[in-house]
Amino acid sequence: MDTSLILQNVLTPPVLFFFLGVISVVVRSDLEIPAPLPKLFSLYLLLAIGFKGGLELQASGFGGQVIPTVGGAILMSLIIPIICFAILRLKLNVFNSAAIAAAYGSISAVTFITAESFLENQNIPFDGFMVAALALMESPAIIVGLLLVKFAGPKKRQNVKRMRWRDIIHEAMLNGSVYLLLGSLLIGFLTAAHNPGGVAKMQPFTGKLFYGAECFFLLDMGIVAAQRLPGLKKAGSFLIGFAVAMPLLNACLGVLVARALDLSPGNALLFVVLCASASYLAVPAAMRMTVPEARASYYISTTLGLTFPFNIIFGIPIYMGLVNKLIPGATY
Amino acid sequence: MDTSLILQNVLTPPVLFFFLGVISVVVRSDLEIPAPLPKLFSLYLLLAIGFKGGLELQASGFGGQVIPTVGGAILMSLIIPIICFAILRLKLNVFNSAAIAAAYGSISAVTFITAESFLENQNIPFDGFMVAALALMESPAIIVGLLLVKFAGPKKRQNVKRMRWRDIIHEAMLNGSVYLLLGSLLIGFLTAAHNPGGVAKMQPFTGKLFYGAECFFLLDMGIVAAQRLPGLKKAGSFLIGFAVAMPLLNACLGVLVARALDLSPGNALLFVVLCASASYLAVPAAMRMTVPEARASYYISTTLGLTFPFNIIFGIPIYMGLVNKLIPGATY
Amino acid sequence: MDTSLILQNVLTPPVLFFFLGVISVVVRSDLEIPAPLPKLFSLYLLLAIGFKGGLELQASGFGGQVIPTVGGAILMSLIIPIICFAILRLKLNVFNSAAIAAAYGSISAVTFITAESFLENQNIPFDGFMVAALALMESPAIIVGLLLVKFAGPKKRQNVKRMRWRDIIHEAMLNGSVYLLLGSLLIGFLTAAHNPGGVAKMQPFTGKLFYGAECFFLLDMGIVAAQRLPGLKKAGSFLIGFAVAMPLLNACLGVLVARALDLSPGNALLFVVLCASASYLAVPAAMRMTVPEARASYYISTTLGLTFPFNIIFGIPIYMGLVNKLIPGATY
Amino acid sequence: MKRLDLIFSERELDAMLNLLEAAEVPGYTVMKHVTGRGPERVVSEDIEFTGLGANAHVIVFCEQEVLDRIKENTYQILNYYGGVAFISEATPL
Amino acid sequence: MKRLDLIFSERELDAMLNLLEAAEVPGYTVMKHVTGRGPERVVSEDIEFTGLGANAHVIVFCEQEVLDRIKENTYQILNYYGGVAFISEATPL
Amino acid sequence: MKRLDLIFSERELDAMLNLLEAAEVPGYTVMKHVTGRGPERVVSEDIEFTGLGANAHVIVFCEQEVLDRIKENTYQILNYYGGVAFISEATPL
Ligand SMILES: Nc1ncnc2c1ncn2[C@@H]1O[C@H](COP(=O)(O)O)[C@@H](O)[C@H]1O
Ligand SMILES: Nc1ncnc2c1ncn2[C@@H]1O[C@H](COP(=O)(O)O)[C@@H](O)[C@H]1O
Ligand SMILES: Nc1ncnc2c1ncn2[C@@H]1O[C@H](COP(=O)(O)O)[C@@H](O)[C@H]1O
Ligand code: NA
Ligand code: NA
Ligand code: NA
Repeated sequence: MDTSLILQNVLTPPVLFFFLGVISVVVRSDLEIPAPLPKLFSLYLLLAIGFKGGLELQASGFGGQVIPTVGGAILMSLIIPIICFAILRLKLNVFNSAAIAAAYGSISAVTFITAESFLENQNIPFDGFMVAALALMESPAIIVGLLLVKFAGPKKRQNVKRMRWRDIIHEAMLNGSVYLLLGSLLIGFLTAAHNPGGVAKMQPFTGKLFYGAECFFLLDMGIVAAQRLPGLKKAGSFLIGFAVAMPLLNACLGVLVARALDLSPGNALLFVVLCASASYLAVPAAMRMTVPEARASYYISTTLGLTFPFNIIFGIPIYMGLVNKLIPGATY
Repeated sequence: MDTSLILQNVLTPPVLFFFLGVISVVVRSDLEIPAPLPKLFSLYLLLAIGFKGGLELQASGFGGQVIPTVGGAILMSLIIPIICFAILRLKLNVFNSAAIAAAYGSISAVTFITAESFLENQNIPFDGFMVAALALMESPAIIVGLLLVKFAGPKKRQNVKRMRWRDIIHEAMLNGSVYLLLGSLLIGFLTAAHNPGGVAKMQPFTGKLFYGAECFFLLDMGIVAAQRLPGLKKAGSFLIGFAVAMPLLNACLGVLVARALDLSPGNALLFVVLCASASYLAVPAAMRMTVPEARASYYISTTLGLTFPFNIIFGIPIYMGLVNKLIPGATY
Repeated sequence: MDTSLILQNVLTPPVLFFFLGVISVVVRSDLEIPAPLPKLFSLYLLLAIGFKGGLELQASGFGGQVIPTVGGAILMSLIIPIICFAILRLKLNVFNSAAIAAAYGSISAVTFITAESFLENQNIPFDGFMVAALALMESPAIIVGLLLVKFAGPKKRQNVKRMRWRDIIHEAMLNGSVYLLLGSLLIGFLTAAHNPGGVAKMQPFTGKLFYGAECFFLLDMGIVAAQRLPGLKKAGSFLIGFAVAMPLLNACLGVLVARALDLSPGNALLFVVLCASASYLAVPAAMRMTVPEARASYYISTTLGLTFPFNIIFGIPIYMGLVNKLIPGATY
Repeated sequence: MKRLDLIFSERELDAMLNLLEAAEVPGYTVMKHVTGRGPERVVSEDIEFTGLGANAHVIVFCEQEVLDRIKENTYQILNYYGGVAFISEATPL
Repeated sequence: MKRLDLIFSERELDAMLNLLEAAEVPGYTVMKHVTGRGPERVVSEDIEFTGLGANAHVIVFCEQEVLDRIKENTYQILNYYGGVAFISEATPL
Repeated sequence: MKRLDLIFSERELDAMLNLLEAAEVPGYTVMKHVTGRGPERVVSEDIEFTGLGANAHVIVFCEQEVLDRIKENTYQILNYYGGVAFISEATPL
């Protein structure tokens, strides 16, 4: 059954364009999406995801499962980095461990929307408030990562000014992508509440265009991910193993929490995907600034070069299988 | 009543995204829309505004109020710079006064479309031919500005080749943004007349997408406007006062002319907005080339840093209040 | 009749925006579409053309006229460069002749989509599988061009490593634009076959938006083409004549083959346009790398500066006239 | 040989290149979208959509005599519109 | 006069410019979207969407005394975040 | 130390960087989207969508001995595809 799910997942335009990007690097085509065009697509996706999430959050309100689910998600983004850190410390120093751990505690928005498309293809319903969970998982993971450096790291870091709480919060909350996502969520919420006409007028931009823009962005992500792979080889087999095993482990944790929260199968998959995915947007940018001792190539290669492709190709259908096994009512 | 209008105006996606941009600068988020992406949006908006204006001009024809309204608009773009110049000369030299005066005689396309969205939200009808007024107000203001330098300025300008009429006309008419706007207007007009099928095929691009692209652009405008504010502080309190008082004064003039022209409330608001808004596109570019003695930071900070935000947040609803008071038939 | 066809062709938004771009250069407006925005549009167009072609190829299958038509197109892309080479050798050296010949053997995707819009305007049906012909004409022309250099050129080229078959195939098949076009075709095909829901979700992006994006791109093409014209003047009257006469000659060949293949009028026009148009995307990029002895200004000025505008303004209606005369059933 | 670095507003680029061509420089290299601040403390930013544009950085490798030819005209542009011009030594690799 | 070339990550650009301003440089020029590789063999690429950004290249034409003023603080940034700083001779055209 | 400025077509960038890596340069900086004109009066423009691309400007700060190592191979690329290479003096800040 899983194989057919994988095939159904792979034969969708976004995933196929991702492959097209990967293959272009492998066969050494000179296909290139020059900067800053990828930035255009990532800004657009964040804006559109946030806006749509805000609309749906306004529709669902804060009752029912919303608060528990979002709370559970934040909890996961606090716990997962600590588990990751413990594992990574077996082989890596504090700085690298903390930076990678923060990335895995956080989320990947593109993995999330690929999972949403997957659910739509399978006609499995899910709730829009899950975007709120997504939006609120970046900051805690960054904070945990920085605290790990602060407390587990050497008392005196070379060349480094003392890290102040202010700086930590700033990096965690005001990072460009976190800020745009949260801001758009709020705008979507306000618009839905006070200006329904505005929602309709945004729809062609944030709604209709979304799938195609996602394909374009995944084409670029395929190129970038494939370019990261050699860096991963240099990082060694420990990190390669980590980049595949950790998502699976986090997914297992996630599905248990989802079960405890009594989520529907659709929401459960999205919850699991949030746990299993790793950030290559907000977290790397924050770590680059605050933990320059960590090697950027480590946290970029693992998240972007391996965990991201693994999740969108194999991960999502595997997690769906998990959900189908463990979540009651997921039999159809 | 005005307060509720202001609130209704503020709680729309474009204005909210503008705030999001402003706040990102205030809280020092690293949100950035890298060049040349803002250029993409400004080119798109000019093309779409022009094209739609052309369609509607073709539909309305040149009869009725079209010619008087456009004529009135051109007249305002000739008179306003002279008034502004007289006021600015109290404190500033000829070059700075002329450059700023030209900017306030000209218009801001984004303020105009925000006003259009405002009218749509309030279900107040307006006519498409107002875009023709918009398109034809840039050039005269530039010409007046350059003439003010020519005649009020020193006989012999340092390092400057004599300004020829040819150069003045060239800067006024062939400025990239004026050219694109006028050209798209013409293309819209021709297409509507000869190729109705083409109009329908353009609609998803120039029509449906517009509102979302406007939001994206206003996000960037918010960032840029907020970055301009410190420059304004340096410019001193005279210019700060000017940047708020002048739009109000111009709006009063505008509403009187609109009344004399017997415009409908919707058209009257757009007319007033054209008078009250100031250019940060065509005019600064033209002044930079022809009046380098003027300080760019003066005319950019006032128009972009203060007059623009003032207009889209407070101005539009205030002007609507004015229109409701002074324009007959505006009672609903 | 041809004059009315020309007028009908000219009075469409894409062609009008092309003129707007040309005129902006002529009147020295400072309208500019800064890099890499044109690249965004060209990537988008290739992706959308390919995807739509894939859908329609899946719908039509490989039976009927598909294989013969595509085969005929490939044949033309092998023969045309040889004819061009023979003519060009009258005045130019082997390197320049081969590079230009390859460009004329290949195709221009934008000319093709302009022809499609033309047919839609005239309500003349055509088949989606013609895109497959388009996609498969780039590589053979490049290969022939490189073989001409290899066999007709000097035994020992200065500073040049021996050209290996591998390199030739690589340049011909894995060129970024060829790769994206073929890849998107395949993705469209697979999506249509396995995931009809995905097709519907792509439609707003690849379908609805297309016409508008085409206009934007043609605006830029107009600017670039006009900037190329002076270069063409330097290239001399032989090349100027070639750039206009060769498309006509190739069109005549094309219409005969189209007649032999028994194509419908719509498909016949597209076939003729493929023969008559010249590449300014894949072929110049490939030639720049493999035949640096050829002057880039020659093959860019002829294809982009003259043949491209000639085709989209006069060529398409002229070829329609040809088709109407020579293809049975084309009387309506 | 000499290396000339010219930095000035993009809008004067055409005029400057014409001037260089007239002085028969052997070649030049242009970088656009450059920002900066000059002695008058005016920051030129890349707010391209305003049409103000950013700066351009032009590099010319040439002989001293070419520099002599362009010096005066260059200064006319730089004095009017702003911008800087510096020379350093350079030798071909 | 001297020409100072600074190359470092875009994310430190604000800090670096503040430092230059504090040292009262007469002006500076900034080029963004620059990529490269340093001695640690880490290639900084322009994968801007990750927020990692690319490098910035800053050029300052100034007197030696200005350089003396900025030297120490500059090195503090470069040592922490990486990047290079080189001086060469330059004379006004 | 020396500063090497290489300017050539973007399409040869990979080949050139491999060559620099092979010569074990301590680092390099790359600026893309550079345009220009060479002695053959062919203007390389940034009409990126044609795939012709623009030029790249590569800066290397290194010792003379590294330059000696790369000289020959560099010229092979520059002679074939065009482009220029100049050296000047540079000292670390
Ligand atoms: N001392 C300097 N060092 C480097 N760049 C400079 C310097 N002075 C001016 N510039 C550049 O030249 C541009 C124009 O300067 P200005 O002459 O002030 O208009 C500035 O925006 C900077 O990019
Ligand atoms: N030897 C060098 N020559 C030119 N650029 C360099 C050199 N070393 C470092 N860089 C630039 O400085 C950036 C930061 O280097 P790093 O100190 O390794 O982080 C690199 O990405 C390069 O762009
Ligand atoms: N004398 C020069 N000064 C500055 N840049 C040059 C010079 N000559 C050539 N270039 C650059 O090198 C590129 C390639 O030149 P070419 O060797 O003519 O193909 C040109 O496009 C310019 O960007
Ligand atoms: Na996670
Ligand atoms: Na005005
Ligand atoms: Na052809």
